[in-house]
Amino acid sequence: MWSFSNIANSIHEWLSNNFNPTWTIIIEMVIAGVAVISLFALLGLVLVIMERKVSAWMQIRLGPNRVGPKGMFQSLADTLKLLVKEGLTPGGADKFLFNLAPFIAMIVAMLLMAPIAFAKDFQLWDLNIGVLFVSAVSSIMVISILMAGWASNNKYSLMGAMRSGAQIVSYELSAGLSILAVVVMTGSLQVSEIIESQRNGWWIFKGHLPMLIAFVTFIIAVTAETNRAPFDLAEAESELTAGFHTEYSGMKFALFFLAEYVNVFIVCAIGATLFLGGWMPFHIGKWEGFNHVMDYIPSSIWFFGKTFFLIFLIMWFRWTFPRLRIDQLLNLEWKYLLPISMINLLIVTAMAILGWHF
Amino acid sequence: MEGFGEVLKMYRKTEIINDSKAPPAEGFGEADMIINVGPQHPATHGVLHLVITLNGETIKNVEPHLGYIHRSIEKMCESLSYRQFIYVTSRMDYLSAHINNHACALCVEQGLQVEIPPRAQVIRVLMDELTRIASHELWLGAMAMDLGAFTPFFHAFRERESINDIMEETCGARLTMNYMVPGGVMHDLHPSFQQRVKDFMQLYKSKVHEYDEMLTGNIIFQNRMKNVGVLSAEDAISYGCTGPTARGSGVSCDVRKLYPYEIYNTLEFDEVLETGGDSFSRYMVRVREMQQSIRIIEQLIDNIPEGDFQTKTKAVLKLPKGEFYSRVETARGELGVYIVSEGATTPYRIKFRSPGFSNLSVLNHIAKGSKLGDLVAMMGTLDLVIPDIDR
Amino acid sequence: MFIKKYIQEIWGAVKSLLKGMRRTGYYFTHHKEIITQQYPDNRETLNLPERFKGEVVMPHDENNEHRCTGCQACELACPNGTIKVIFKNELNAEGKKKKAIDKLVYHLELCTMCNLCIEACPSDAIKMAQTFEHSVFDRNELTKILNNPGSKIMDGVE
Amino acid sequence: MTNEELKIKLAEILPTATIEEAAEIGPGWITVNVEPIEWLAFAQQLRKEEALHFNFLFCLTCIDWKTHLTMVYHLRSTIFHHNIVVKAKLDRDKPAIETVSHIWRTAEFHEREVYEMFGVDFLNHPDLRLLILPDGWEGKNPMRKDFEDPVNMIRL
Repeated sequence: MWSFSNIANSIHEWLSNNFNPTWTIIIEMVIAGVAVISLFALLGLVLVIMERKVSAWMQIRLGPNRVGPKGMFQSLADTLKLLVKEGLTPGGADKFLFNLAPFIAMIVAMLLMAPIAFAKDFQLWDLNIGVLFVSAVSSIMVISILMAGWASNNKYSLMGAMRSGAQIVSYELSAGLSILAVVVMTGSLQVSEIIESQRNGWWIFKGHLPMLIAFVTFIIAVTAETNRAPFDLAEAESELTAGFHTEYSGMKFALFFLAEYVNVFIVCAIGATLFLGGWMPFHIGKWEGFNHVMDYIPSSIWFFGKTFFLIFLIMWFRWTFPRLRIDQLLNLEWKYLLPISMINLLIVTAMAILGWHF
Repeated sequence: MEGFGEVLKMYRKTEIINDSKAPPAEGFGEADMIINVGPQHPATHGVLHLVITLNGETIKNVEPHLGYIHRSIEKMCESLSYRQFIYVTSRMDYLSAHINNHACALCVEQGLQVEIPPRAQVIRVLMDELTRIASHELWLGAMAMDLGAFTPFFHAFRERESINDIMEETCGARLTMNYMVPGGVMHDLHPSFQQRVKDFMQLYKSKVHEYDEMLTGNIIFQNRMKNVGVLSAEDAISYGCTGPTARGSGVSCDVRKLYPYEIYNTLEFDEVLETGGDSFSRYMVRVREMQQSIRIIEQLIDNIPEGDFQTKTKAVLKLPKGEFYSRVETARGELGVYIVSEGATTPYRIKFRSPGFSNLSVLNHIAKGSKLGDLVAMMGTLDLVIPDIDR
Repeated sequence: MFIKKYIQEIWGAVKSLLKGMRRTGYYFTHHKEIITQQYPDNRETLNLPERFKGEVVMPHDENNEHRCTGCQACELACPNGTIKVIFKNELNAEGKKKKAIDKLVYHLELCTMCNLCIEACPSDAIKMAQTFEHSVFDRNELTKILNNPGSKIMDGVE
Repeated sequence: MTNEELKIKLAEILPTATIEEAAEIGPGWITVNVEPIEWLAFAQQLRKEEALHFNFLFCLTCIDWKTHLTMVYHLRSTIFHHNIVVKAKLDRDKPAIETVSHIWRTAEFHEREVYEMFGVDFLNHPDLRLLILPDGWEGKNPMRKDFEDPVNMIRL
């Protein structure tokens, strides 16, 4: 079976044979870095065109269809446009913070790539606290938004940043609690072990209703955490023009834009890993033939398929629902999601102890 | 939100941008700030400029600054003849341009004492109601977009476009039709008019439940609209609100019912009244009003009398000395046209009592104490069309 | 009791949201419902109704003759001063001097397509064309002369 | 209430006013001419009197007659649905009249508009500032007859 691990191993062997260990590690890091950056760019391009097409079809429009076949290269053209645009820094802005903010957003998004298993045995860094790492690092995202809002010297930006702060801090809780539900079931924080525990079935199926509730809570919470509609109060176009990135233009704006999409990808990848079995193929109990066919589909396709399904779900939300108000947003978290996910976690814990799952 | 206030206080010390010469609103506190919504802002749908005093997210005062699209149509009309000035009024409330023209034509006819042929009356009413539906469709989409739901905007445009196609075929233009002339209408109906209106009604009926699914029944939408911007009936009257804004508060003010013009007294339709007075009531009034308009069209579309579509009037119109006032129900409320004539070929003074101007004045009253996000819902349900306000 | 209400509330909310998602999902999968058009591509098939008010034109017949008598009714009817009639003196068949139009200047940039000039014209000399792509690089190009060079008034039009 | 009764009632309230019936304005609308000084008291009575109950000021404007200005108030009752027109003659050089914005709140905006367009001073108006004209507008009031716009598109 064709697998990424073979490629990675052969590269590693070739490097070890030709260079001393220090150089090997440096070169491998450079390769990984380049791979992540190119994945980044690719994801940006793919997700932007996907969002535009999804929104267009839901809005009974044709969507972009001029650049390339069926408009597939539209986002390349957009990128070109943004690249040649002037990156304006407003006069009263705090220049250092203003210019730093989009890069922090990018760095956070890149860091989050580390523990994600893209395919079988294809992972940058399988650290033993992978899930914890993800939820910890993703909180840094709010810093960049706050920074951008503050440094812009614009009241709209500031309000957007403040909203985003309140929002991310509160939704982090229920996202964390629903992640914990999986961790409790698995007994490990390591991403590879979580995936391995789903060899005989994905958690969303194995865990009965509580896991389904955890999954739904997770999706809602991460939608809020990535500032996507209906929780896009940080940008809230009709209220705050563009919220925290009102003053950004050109490539700096593009970085925020890209970071948003990459964040969406990452949270969906986490969701797919935790609840939908990561790269694990879909198996049904004792149907050996069916399971065998499923195994033939490469693991990377399984992973990306699940992730993109979740991304589509989040886009579906965005293009269907109106935006919440700030107090309703916090009500939803503190009155509904948090109590539900807490009780849910208790039930999951009881289930895990009593072994009430497949 | 204690910390929020603190941060804002710090921020406020750095710079206050306030282009208003207004004295700070009463009780302008340390932690308050002033933001300018507009003249370029996605939610104002035009060049409305609101100076908002905010405490955190809570609105303390809203002060509209008008005039960004003031063309002084009233002054312009003083130099235009009675045939010419009608087209200018299309540019006031451009979403119900047809009804604006209707008001002017009525006023001139009142002065000339001409009888309108029955066919022309029916055509006018049909066009009015189509315009009303088109206007409400656009409002529905734009308001949903203000609240963050982008998709209904395009769905609402689908229906609106089919009305625009009908208009284009019969009147020759999609938005500013200038179809009314003193004495009737400019052209006869297009031969395929009836069929296309029937097609449109079929389309409308097959799609109308979608808005209930996507907006009316949606829990987020309801939460955003209910108990937001509550306007009591007394305030609605005192502030001079008309149209769906006032009817949402239970004030009966439909000109078509109270002071019927053309053939409205022979038609069967209900004046839509809601008693809530909040944004959701105003929303429901407009949604239900569209159905009443469909009902009116259904009654008329198969019963268009034969005959002239225009009474022959003189080439140069002269109104007798005196004052004339006519009012119609536009999609936004009561539009009054007040002509003072000196017996010349041009009006001596024209006053347009535009519904938007009075409806806007209530904004500060209902917005006080609500959140910034609510302001958008309120502006949406007041259905402000800025050229109508500025004139 | 409280718990029951709480759950009912959540269930109702989720149901209403799912209804909306079903609607957008329907449109996502039904591409036949798409209403937008590919405008510059469908120029050939684009059908504008004959009453569409695009710009004022003066039809000429095959002998380069128009129907305009130069009565200035359109000029008077226009609310914006869009139309300007410029006269010249012309000798007719009997050698008498006769007033005729030299140029009918039409300012497209001022025109609001209100159709009042067409209504006012007693000899049906001008009409509305269905063109609508009026954008030009130079504003002066919008000032048009409606009668063809060397055109004459048709016989029998007074 | 019929027009006759209305006329009698109005004459009771304000004997000094001249009341005329102008058929062409609307179906039997009554025009009441009042002195500017009497206007405020008259307005209060129009609003308060049970039988009249003019609670809806639907149009407020001004006409420049070159020799004088006329304030025109269109009132109606949302209960009885009767309409009247109240007119008050103002001096052209120093026009001033009492505000009615505390009786009908809609007058606040309409009076601001008349203030900037005609230069009518509304006494005791809570917030008499420019509404439509840009801040710092100097020069004549645009809607007066002797105002010449320096830029006139049509006569270009």
